Amino acid sequence: MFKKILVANRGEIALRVMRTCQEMGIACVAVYSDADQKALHVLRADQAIYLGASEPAASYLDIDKIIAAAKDSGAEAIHPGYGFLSENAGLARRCEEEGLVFIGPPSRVIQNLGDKTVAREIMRGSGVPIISGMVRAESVLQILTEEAGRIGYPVLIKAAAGGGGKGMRVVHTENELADACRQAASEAAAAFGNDAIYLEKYLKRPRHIEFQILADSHGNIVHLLERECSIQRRYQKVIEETPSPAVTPDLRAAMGKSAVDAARASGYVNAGTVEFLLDADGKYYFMEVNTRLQVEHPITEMITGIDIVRQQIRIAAGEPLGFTQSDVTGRGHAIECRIYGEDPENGFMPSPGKITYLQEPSGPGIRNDCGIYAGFDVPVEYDPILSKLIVWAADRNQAISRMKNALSQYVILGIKTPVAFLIDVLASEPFQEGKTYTDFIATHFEGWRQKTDEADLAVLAYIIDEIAGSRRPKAHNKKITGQATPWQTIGNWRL
Amino acid sequence: MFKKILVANRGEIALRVMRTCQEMGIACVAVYSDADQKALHVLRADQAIYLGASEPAASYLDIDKIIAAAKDSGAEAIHPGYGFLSENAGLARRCEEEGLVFIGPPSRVIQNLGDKTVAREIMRGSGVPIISGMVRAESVLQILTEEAGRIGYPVLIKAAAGGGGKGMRVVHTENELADACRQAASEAAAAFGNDAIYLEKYLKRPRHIEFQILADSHGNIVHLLERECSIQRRYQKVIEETPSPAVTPDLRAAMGKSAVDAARASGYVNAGTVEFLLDADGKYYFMEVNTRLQVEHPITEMITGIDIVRQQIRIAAGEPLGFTQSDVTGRGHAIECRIYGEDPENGFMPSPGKITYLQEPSGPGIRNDCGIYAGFDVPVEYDPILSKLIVWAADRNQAISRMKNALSQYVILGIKTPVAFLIDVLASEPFQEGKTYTDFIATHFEGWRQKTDEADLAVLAYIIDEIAGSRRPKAHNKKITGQATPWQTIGNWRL
Amino acid sequence: MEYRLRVAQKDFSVEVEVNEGLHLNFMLGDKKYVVDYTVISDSYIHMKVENGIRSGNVNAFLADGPDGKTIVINGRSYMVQDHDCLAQVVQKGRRPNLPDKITPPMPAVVVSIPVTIGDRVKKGQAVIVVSAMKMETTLCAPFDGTVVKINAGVNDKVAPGQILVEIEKDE
Amino acid sequence: MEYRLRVAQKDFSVEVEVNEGLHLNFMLGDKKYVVDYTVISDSYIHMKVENGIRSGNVNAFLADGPDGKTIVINGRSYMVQDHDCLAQVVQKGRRPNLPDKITPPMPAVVVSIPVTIGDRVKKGQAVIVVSAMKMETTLCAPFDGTVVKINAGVNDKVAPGQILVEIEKDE
Repeated sequence: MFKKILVANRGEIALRVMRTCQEMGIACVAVYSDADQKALHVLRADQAIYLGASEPAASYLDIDKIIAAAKDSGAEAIHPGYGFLSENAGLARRCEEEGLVFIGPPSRVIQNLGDKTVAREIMRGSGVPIISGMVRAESVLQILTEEAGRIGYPVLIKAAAGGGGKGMRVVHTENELADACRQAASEAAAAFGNDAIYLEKYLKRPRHIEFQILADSHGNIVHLLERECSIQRRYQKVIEETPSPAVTPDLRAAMGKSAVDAARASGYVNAGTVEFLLDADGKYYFMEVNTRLQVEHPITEMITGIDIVRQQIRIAAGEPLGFTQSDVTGRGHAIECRIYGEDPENGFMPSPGKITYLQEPSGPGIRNDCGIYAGFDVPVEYDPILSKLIVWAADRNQAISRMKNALSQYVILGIKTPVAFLIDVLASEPFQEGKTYTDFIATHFEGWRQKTDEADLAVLAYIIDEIAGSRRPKAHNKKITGQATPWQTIGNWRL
Repeated sequence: MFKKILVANRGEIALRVMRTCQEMGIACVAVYSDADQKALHVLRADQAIYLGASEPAASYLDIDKIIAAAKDSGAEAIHPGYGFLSENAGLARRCEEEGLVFIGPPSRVIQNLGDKTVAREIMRGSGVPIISGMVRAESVLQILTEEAGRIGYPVLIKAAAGGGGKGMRVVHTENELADACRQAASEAAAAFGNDAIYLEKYLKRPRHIEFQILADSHGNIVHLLERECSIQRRYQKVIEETPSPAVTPDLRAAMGKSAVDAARASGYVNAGTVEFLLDADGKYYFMEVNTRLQVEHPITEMITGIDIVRQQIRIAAGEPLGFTQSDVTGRGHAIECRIYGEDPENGFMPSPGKITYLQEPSGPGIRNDCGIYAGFDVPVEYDPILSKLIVWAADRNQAISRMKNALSQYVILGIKTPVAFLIDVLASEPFQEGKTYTDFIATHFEGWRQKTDEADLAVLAYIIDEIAGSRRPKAHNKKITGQATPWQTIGNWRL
Repeated sequence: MEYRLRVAQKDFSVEVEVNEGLHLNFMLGDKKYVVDYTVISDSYIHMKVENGIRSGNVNAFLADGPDGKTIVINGRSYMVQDHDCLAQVVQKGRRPNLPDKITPPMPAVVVSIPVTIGDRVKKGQAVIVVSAMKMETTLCAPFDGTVVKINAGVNDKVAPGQILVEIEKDE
Repeated sequence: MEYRLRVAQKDFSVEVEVNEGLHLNFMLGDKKYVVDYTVISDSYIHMKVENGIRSGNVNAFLADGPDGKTIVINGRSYMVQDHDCLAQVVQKGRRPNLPDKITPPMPAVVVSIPVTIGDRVKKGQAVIVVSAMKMETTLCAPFDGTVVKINAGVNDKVAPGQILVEIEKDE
């Protein structure tokens, strides 16, 4: 087993990975940028190495610096987390070349599955259901038009190199196609440096269902059941749960088998996620494989009892899985809410800034994977995830109640968060009934505003705070903390 | 189902009970004494009722006041937690008389099982193995001497009304018997107002193994597997775990059946715990039934996925269990460490006082049932439990690692705690090998002192704190916080 | 004494009467509240609120901001502002609403500036792109005009209120 | 500059050299440490410690007490005292060790007082029982003598250092 691992990431996921490493007796090396000098992942690591300026390109995305940090610190393996370089075949390849272990699939697999048209071809060849659509990227409008006709409107334009909704467009009629393709290609070029687009059938009100898979280097592959991630805003997941209220045992078995087939067909090793769309008729279609640890992996851990990060590390060290599909069982129900630094009353606009107060929820069945603390300045440069609140309970209703209570105990002052929004989503009838489709937020929560029926209480608290006399430090004193140097306080010295 | 429940307790257990109530949509009424005006259970309740002075007799032990609080607030049921009135048949009886539901067994059952000699009689009649000993309490020395001869030395003197080690004495030879009986009787009289004592066989190096049971009012009884609680100091449990490293599947089945038999024989309803001693030969003996929620119930919740407080409330409301013994399965391993306010370097002396800083551990598989917060003044009047740190992991070794990491993240400043002691116990060879007997601490950790190999680091931190300039509020300013009245700050007003 | 406050576009006029200890009477319009409070920490006030119909515990968490206090109760966050201060703010022009100015809606980093000084721009034309937490926002010209000043460079950190590009309006 | 500190009955003599920024060199006896530090909060200092052999992150949490600072590192709690202050404490007689005086070992509540003024007591005889967190402790006469003063009543809260019962020693 490894003695030291470098975690090439930041925030809650770096902490999550480090926790398992430390439990395994593996030392952890953190890396950080200027903006993260006081970040929690730096404080909690056994060792921390400075990478460079705050821009991701100068720090967390700089492969050379990360390889050098691993070598300098004597780390034997690199865990990439999610985001940043986690699905970058280049980092995996460099590790292979430099004699470091990349905790993830081989570079070739990342590359193949990273190109959606190649991925579709692999799946088509191994009997995994794929949505009707084009086999390869295309730029000639006439061919795109013919393909759209063959597939049947509405069609979805997607970027071949894409992700996160960039370069995606829904086209309902042939008239709109030309403009939409042009816009999508230019957006894809800007986002991924690659303007390749393709078309596929657009499903109305699908659910996003994904299967966690684990594959070791000895040919053993299992899936760890499904996650439903249909509640999304701006193509980003907000609430995930497992089991899905829409997946029956038979469907689970079929989709699980497809996920394992997909992993086998692509030569997969390590943890990954096979994403499907599930339509109203119970038909499912392969979307893509995420070749990394997912943000929402904790809900799977909660119901299966399997530590996915531990399995990733064991697999990367060449160990066999040690269990089979029949050993994997789900117990109860788990839900995750992503706590972003954002303003749900204002189009989910980012809200970076200093956390002035933090009260984390706690109690039975509650896990808060958190990357912030009171006093931390949430940087403007990175992903807005502050933490992930995960609950487990015996069934879905209990899990919803537990999550609502946990959210109402969650206090983050200094920046905006979607806590009140999430409470309303969980309390809503369509959510409680499991009517969770990918258009859920657009359909039910467009233009959401927080209820104000308890505004009276805020008024009372304001006045009491005036009367009792706030002793909170004033903002303009902030700079002193943590910036004090010996020279400022030399009067205390005894020479 | 109830709409409102009064929780007749304080600290972490009151919070624990309230969490489940709130998840069930049941309003919670807290009660409090002078010392607990700012206690967390008061802050988190939906409503809080003042009972009286800090002495338990004037507040948490005053049955009249608690009944009145329940009636005034419109609560339909009372949850007694553990300690205080939880095993007081008088409170249960008053509830029965006043039309309130006592969330626990019927008063008659509490009374029978509370008298250890009556309890032994019940068990003997239903085939539950009991340790050889006397059937009833006795005060005539000659009879005691004869009984001791029959049982065989060493014998253990126990108080009939006892608990918590009070009135207990081990006697190795007949010479010591007379004095020991006198002392034990007088200690029992002082502690319980009842000097009745009896003798039983003293087991060398036993393990403390207990079974959680649930019995509904329809005659359904199940057990929720065992807990091992052998790590004790001053007859109080310090570390508990499940499953026990000493219990085989066959033994588990046998002991579990005895626990259910014990419950059935005593007419048990609600949650309870049947305690056994397990000797080196794998023989087990009934000790007593605790007719309440145990401190260590969370470890059972962690491995079975069953919320014991929810079941208590459902049973008290007359609902049937809804599951059978075969539905109860354990997954993984759970450990609890009790975090007392005490000084392990000084005979585990109590350490009340103000918490000046608190960092709670968090992460996957970690649950901290905590009754304190930074700024809270831990009262001198009550039980020293500050919190219970519980971890779950896939197996015992992983659970130990997780617990050690969690403990080393736990920072409580202002009072003394056994965190460093617990880390050393978990790291010790006998603990890791599962050689956990009730004399564990006396054998391996007598006169324990914290290692000082990292004292250098404390010296560095001290000097940096001097140089960087501590900006911590001085102790003599403390009184101002929370004591400000409008008159002190009248200058802020606009009239 | 009296307070005039604003929360969520609604104005509150509050009469407060101080009793002995930590016990207050409030009149919010025609609603009467009796409140006992405990200051738990600088950021946390616990209140026992009775309004004649029901009574209950309320935990309020507070932070100061330039425009008022942010108060979190039961998971919801309220911006509470004092009317008098609000008036001052408007007078002093601090943080006014600036629909006509090119300023980022949140703290951000400048990604690109597709115009240079002297460029003629049309209303709605992109003049600067900023990014916050991986979300890009394009700021556009509010009217036809000429770029006269650019106050930021690529990779600069910028904040709301800061004018990034100045445009002289066509007459 | 130099510090003389005491931790766990051990004395440390420390030479400190301040470099630019938050970078310090320490000599503890013959051991050399190079430390970069960050003040995370009033109670929390993060240190990057190198001692030539190994380097690593250390999180230290600090609280002030009357006799020194309590410092928690890796789950262990250290009481660190300054030598000069220690000397003062002994001189001023603050919190001296009082084996001959009847004073509680921890903050406690008085449970019972089985003696009255004028009682003659034997060495080891119980004179007052206190309770803290459900644990009772009996304080006994340190020598044969006569009870001359009782400074506490049942249910009183008492603290270490407070003399609860005064006994005049037999000549």
